[in-house]
Amino acid sequence: MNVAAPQSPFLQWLYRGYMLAFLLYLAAPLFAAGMFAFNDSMFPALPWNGFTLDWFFSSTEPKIGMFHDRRLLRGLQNSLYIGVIVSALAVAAGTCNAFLFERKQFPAKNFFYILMIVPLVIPGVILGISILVFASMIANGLEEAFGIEWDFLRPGLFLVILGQFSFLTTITSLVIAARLRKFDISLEEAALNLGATRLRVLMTVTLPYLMPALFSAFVVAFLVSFENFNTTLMLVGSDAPLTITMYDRMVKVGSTPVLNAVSFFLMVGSGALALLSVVVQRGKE
Amino acid sequence: MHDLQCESLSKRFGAYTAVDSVSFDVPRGSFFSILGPSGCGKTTLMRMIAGFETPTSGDIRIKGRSVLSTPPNKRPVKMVFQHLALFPMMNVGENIAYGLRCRGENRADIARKVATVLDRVGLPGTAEKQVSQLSGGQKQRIAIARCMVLEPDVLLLDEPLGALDLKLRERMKIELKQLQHQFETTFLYITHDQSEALLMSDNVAVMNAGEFEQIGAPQDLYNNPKTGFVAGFVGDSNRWPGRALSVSDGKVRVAIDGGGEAIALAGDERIAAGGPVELFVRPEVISIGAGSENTLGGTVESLLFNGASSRILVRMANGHLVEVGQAVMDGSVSIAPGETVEIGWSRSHGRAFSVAG
Amino acid sequence: MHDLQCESLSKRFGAYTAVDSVSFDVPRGSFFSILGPSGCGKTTLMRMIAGFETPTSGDIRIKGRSVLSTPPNKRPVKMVFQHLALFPMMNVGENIAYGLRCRGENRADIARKVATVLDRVGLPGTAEKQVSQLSGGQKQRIAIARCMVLEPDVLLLDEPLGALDLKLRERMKIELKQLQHQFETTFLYITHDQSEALLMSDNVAVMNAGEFEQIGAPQDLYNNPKTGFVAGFVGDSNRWPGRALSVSDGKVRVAIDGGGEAIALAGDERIAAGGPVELFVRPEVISIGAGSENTLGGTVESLLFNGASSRILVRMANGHLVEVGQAVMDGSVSIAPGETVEIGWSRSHGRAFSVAG
Amino acid sequence: ETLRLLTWGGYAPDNVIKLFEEANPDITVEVTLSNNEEMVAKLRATGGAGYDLAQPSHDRIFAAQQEYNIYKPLDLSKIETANLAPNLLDGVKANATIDGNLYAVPHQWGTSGIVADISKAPNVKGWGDLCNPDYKGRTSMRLRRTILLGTAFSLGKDPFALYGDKAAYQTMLDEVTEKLIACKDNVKTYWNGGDDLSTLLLSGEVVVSEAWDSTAFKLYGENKNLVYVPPETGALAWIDTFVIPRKGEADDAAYKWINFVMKPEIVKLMSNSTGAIAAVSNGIDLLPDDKKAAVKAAFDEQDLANLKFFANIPAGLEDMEGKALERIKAATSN
Amino acid sequence: MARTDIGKLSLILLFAPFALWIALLIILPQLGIGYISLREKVGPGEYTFGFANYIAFLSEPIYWNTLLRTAWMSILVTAMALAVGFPVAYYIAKIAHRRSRAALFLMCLIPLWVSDLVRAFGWIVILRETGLVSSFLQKIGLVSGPVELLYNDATVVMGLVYTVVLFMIVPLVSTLDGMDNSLIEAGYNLGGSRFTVFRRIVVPYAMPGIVAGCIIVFMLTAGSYLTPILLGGKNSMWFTEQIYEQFVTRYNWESGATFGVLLLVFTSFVVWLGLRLTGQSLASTVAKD
Ligand SMILES: Nc1ncnc2c1ncn2[C@@H]1O[C@H](COP(=O)(O)OP(=O)(O)OP(=O)(O)O)[C@@H](O)[C@H]1O
Ligand SMILES: Nc1ncnc2c1ncn2[C@@H]1O[C@H](COP(=O)(O)OP(=O)(O)OP(=O)(O)O)[C@@H](O)[C@H]1O
Ligand SMILES: NCCCCNCCCN
Ligand SMILES: [Mg+2]
Ligand SMILES: [Mg+2]
Repeated sequence: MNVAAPQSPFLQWLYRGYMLAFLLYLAAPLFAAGMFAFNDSMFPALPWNGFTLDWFFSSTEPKIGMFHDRRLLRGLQNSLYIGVIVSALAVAAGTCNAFLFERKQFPAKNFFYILMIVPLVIPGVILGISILVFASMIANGLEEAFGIEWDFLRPGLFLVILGQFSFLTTITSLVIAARLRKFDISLEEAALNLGATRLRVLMTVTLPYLMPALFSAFVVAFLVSFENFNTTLMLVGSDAPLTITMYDRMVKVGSTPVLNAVSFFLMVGSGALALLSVVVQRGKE
Repeated sequence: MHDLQCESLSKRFGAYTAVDSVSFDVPRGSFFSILGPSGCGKTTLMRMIAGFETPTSGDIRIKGRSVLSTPPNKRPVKMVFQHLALFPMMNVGENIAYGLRCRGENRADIARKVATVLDRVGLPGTAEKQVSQLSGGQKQRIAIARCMVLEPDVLLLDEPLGALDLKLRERMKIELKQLQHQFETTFLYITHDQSEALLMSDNVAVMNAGEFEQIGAPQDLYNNPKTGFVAGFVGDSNRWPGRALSVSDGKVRVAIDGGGEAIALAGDERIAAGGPVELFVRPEVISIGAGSENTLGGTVESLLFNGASSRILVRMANGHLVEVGQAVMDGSVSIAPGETVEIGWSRSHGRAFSVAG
Repeated sequence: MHDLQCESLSKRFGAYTAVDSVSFDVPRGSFFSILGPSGCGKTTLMRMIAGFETPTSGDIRIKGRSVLSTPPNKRPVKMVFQHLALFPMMNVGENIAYGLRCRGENRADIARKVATVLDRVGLPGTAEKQVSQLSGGQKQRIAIARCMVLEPDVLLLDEPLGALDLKLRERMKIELKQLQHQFETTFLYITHDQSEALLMSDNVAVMNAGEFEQIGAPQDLYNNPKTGFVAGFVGDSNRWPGRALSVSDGKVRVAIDGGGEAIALAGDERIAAGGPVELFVRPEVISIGAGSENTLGGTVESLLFNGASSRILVRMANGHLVEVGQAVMDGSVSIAPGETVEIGWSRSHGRAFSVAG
Repeated sequence: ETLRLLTWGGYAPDNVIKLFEEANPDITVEVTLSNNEEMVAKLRATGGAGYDLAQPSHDRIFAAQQEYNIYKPLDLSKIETANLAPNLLDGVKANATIDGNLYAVPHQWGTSGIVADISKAPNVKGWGDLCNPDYKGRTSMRLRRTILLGTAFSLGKDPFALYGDKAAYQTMLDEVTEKLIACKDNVKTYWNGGDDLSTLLLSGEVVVSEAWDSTAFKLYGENKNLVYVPPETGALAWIDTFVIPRKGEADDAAYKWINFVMKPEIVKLMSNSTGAIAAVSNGIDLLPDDKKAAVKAAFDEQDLANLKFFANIPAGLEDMEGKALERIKAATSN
Repeated sequence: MARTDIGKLSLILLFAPFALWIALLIILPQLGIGYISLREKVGPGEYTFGFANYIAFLSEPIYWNTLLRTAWMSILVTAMALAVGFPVAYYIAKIAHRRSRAALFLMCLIPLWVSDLVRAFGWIVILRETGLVSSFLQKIGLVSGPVELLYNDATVVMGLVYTVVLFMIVPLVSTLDGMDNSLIEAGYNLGGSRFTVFRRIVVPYAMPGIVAGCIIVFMLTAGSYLTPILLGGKNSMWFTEQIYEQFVTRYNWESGATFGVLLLVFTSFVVWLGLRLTGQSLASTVAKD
């Protein structure tokens, strides 16, 4: 008997109903966004004009499918590029932070730990504007004082990567540190005791142990980077990632069902990726 | 010839002295235990030998050569950790092969040695198993195999049975001793469980607050403790505070606090008439009925039946509670709580130690 | 008068029967233990009494009244959980006051009762402490106080010492018994550790695979086990498989597998000449040297010194390993590994049970 | 070489890009969609870097350049000015010359006015009809400066005439603000871009709306009831221009693009995509037939004569307008 | 000796990336907007220092009204996310069977991996006047004409709850998961009613998770942009939108930076207050695992 559960059948039934309603609530907009990708119409709205895959594969006007839409593809490419770089950086920095806070003792550690968490609770827009402002201050300063032009400090891929990195690193640090905390330090000592060098211990014992966390931190960072809007919006230059491209398309051109097609594609893609990370995490535990 | 020698080894953490000038020698091939309560510095001592802590002073010699400047991964001592520290991301074979690989031995040799050592610990053919598929006792043996395959001069074991459950622990005690016989390697074993130390060791060092109180064979420690601490820590004992009335010929007459007198062996040299002492008497040497040499009166408080190690709790007239070991309580001896009884023991079974201050 | 009565209580989970038609009565004010190996259904039984599981069949009566239809928060039984389940977000006083508040008692009463019960468990003035500041033994006592303050008819304890370390467990055993005396409440105690059950209980039920094998006083179970399971589970015992040669007058002649013969008491009625049996002999009744009634030959394999409970391991000629209990190994008896010895015991100390199949 | 274009939705259709890239195989075109405010903001943030060609409207050049120095002077000799409609070129020149440097040339022009579904709202005349209670909950507008100006005209003011007098301009703005706040109840929602607007009108959710004529002409192709109505006070005319950002890195490609899209055959494709009229001499004739018809349906001669071209905003006024817009946005209604 | 040197060196090597990250991407940029916010524009390209931007904020009701509105709606969204999410988290952690638990949790997480934009877009498709719900209601005859469900505060709140509820559920599940059922059993055994057990045991136990969830949800909501803009329509002024407008539409970095500072200070204050009131700390809630 599960004492945590309601005992009367009526309440149990009611509770299940609530859960079902909740799951429907979660699924509804995704379903709607995905569904109209297959509507043979120029607008993502009813009436239903029949099933089509044109919004994915058609190459003729007016229905340019997403796989023939240069700008969407370019946005996708930018997103992938940004996502991979920023996730790799965030995982690397997160690993360092995890070791720093789990393994090292130093003055004011608690204070620094709070600092490490803080980016998570700064609104994304503010991170975006503050980095934009700061980078511009430096760029302007350099230009005025020395005539040096560091264009990478202007909105563009580099700043987008920095902006996303600034808060993703907190997430990766927490994920990796959580796993490192569970690491039994005597495993390292055992390896050392068995004759391994420090580097070898790191490569054969510690990192393999952290692998699932590194992997899921990477996936989480990648997905968050991929869908990030608020921070990116303030920092984006001419190489816009997919969410920004989609947004621009939505408010400046018109939402044909091609946007639904992209949404559907993203849902399937990120769903698969998230599932993969869970499976990997499970398998290793 | 000694495999391991420690000489005035000390370790201070800031102002706190965890290990205080400890010296001992472990002869080749023997089973040496360090027994002491939690926090007395056992692990710190072992970690210094393994090279994970740098001694504040003193020297560690293995096979006669000082290893102080040898880094931990070069020392010829291997260690079995309290929670074993088997590598979860490697299978059994890889765990065992790890040290050999670090040494750069070739594949064929490694495979052969792994197979041999698995055989010796009684787990042939398990090389492909995952660590998580092993039972607690099997893990234990793999942890030992992983060290033994490297043929260390000394094997260090830090409370390796601590994590096992009661029944398994009983079995592993016997098995560990047998493994040591088989490998003929020097074992340095740490524990806070006196029964483990007594059961398995050739020699036991009793450690207290960073210092060694006594080193000796198990029987020695049990029967001839040199300090009150050892008398109290090794085996069960009744312990009463009192005052020495007179000392002569290695015998002390003790006035027990609260009333009553007894004669006991003088445990140490510092006992002087009038000085405070503690009297130790083991339950199993006390019997119901007036003793030939020492007798005290009291009331039976309760009977603690526990088969062969049953006890009678007697509240003595002086207020102290005495455990009386009564081997079998099969109803043949009829004693009921509340009865007034006398208890007795022979003078050579009591031991008095001086109390500082 | 019985505080608690269970009648043919059963619990099935799907096809699996966790508790199988168990009946017992616990007299008022007594300490009743249920002893059994892990997974035998002890917790399930207790949860039925507390109301957290609904029995598949049978009845539970407290003070004569069936409580089957009483919800768990209305039953006059309180429970000390295995991991104590002290509320971590409340301090000690709030933990104890919880039940009183649920009853809606007034503040002054609650404060008084909390203070009183803290006194009685020997922790006066700790009401303001956080649970996490307490030691294991103190937590234990608070868990009991939290129940006792509600003056339950029956206190249920589910392996409450399981999480404590060895030394503390020893101490708490005695303390628990004393608390029960003090409160004069009926205790129903669950454990898989026979020494706990024997030491504290007035009556013990030995449980195996959902059924009760035997109910009796500790001495009873130890000295007169009714089944092989009880003989093996309660106290240490040597156990040899064999075959009954002849049965007469409550005595069995057993041919031990591998060689050797012995006479023992017939443990049950089903023993028949020619049938398979198991012979149980406790280590402490075996001595070195030919016995008057039963004698076997062997070689000393090793000496396990452990103070009062030292053992000699003898490998018998028939291949079995025998533990011989030799009370004191102070050097007075000189036996060395490798020696050939005879061991013996009296016929009334062995017990044979029939083996099914 | 890459040509990074910062422009309006529809101003760089795929087919035009394809043709351009075929004609100039060494150039790839990359497009970022934007609007006036964002274009200036982006270029300000980058100090004029990141893009090689941008397309703000003619009234957004002068002040932005003066204050932020984000554009590069154009070399008119590299532009085939012969193609351009002289009146528009002159107009832009007048607006976008600072210290003798010209910063912009015209690309397309059009107007802002009203679009109405004549089957449901047959009598729409001007800006004021957006607040007409007959269409309560069925009107829409874009909350930008255009609506301020339009509403000012509908209230009988001439905002461009007040440009010189800040105080008077503020008084006028206050009046307009009040009017638009009061009107908020009438408005279904504020649209943000051509898409919003199209969906709102095509779905019938909105029957009267402020609109760009270009979008309206596209809608006319879908639904002949959706007609562009130049307000009686005059449609507001804008000219979207070409400017080269100060740190543009592909000037040659930028000039190539400007000249390319002004070729008559390309103008046709472009106008088909944007709905706007190219700034070439025969711009209206180069519109696709359906849009030409839409223009004919919308404008008569008088309307064309009545066009009100946006004038350069003097520094400072923009802030005042911004505040007014914020006030309207933040006001609550039901 | 050499070992402590190695220790120091590795400490420095590990600390360097952390310090660079926090200093260059968090602290200095925040100081940067603080600095910009103190800059007063006196003419084209001319600035002095002062609090004019802050004074402008205070003296203009529409600005602080928007901030208050954002804060108050964020609190509402937080409370609703808690109300909606708690039963779900409780179900996942305490009621669902072992096996369905993981599946349920995963199902709950899937929307998390889809961008805000797609989710908002989905709601628009559903709720607009010509959307699914409106059509459905007309079809079954519940309403006679199309109904507009977009562009009102209720929809904004609903959409925001949707985007953030998962951040409430995740920490709740992880704390509730750590709660031993025997605490609940003990609660009943000692005489507690269902309500008492919930109020005095379950809720206090889940407090760190509740607070962590609330902080994250509040911050996300207050800092959100797309959902209020896309679903909110004409009345939905959101403070982030205000910031964006200042930066992008008004080219007014000075007041944009001021708003940024104010948003950060104000939301931090609300979080601090929440922590104070519940007796929790940032490190014990948000940073926990
Ligand atoms: N790195 C350290 N810094 C400071 N004090 C330490 C350190 N390591 C150990 N100590 C202290 O030294 C004392 C001895 O610790 P040690 O681990 O050696 O005890 P132990 O005998 O192994 O105990 P246990 O039986 O509980 O394992 C303890 O009081 C401990 O707190
Ligand atoms: N809710 C349940 N559903 C199915 N089987 C159960 C359930 N609860 C217990 N069991 C099974 O019933 C048997 C008895 O369990 P119980 O917990 O009573 O054992 P126990 O004697 O308390 O063991 P331990 O000493 O390990 O606590 C076990 O095999 C267990 O797997
Ligand atoms: N206020 C000037 C508006 C300029 C509009 N350009 C519109 C392009 C639409 N596709
Ligand atoms: Mg230790
Ligand atoms: Mg149990």
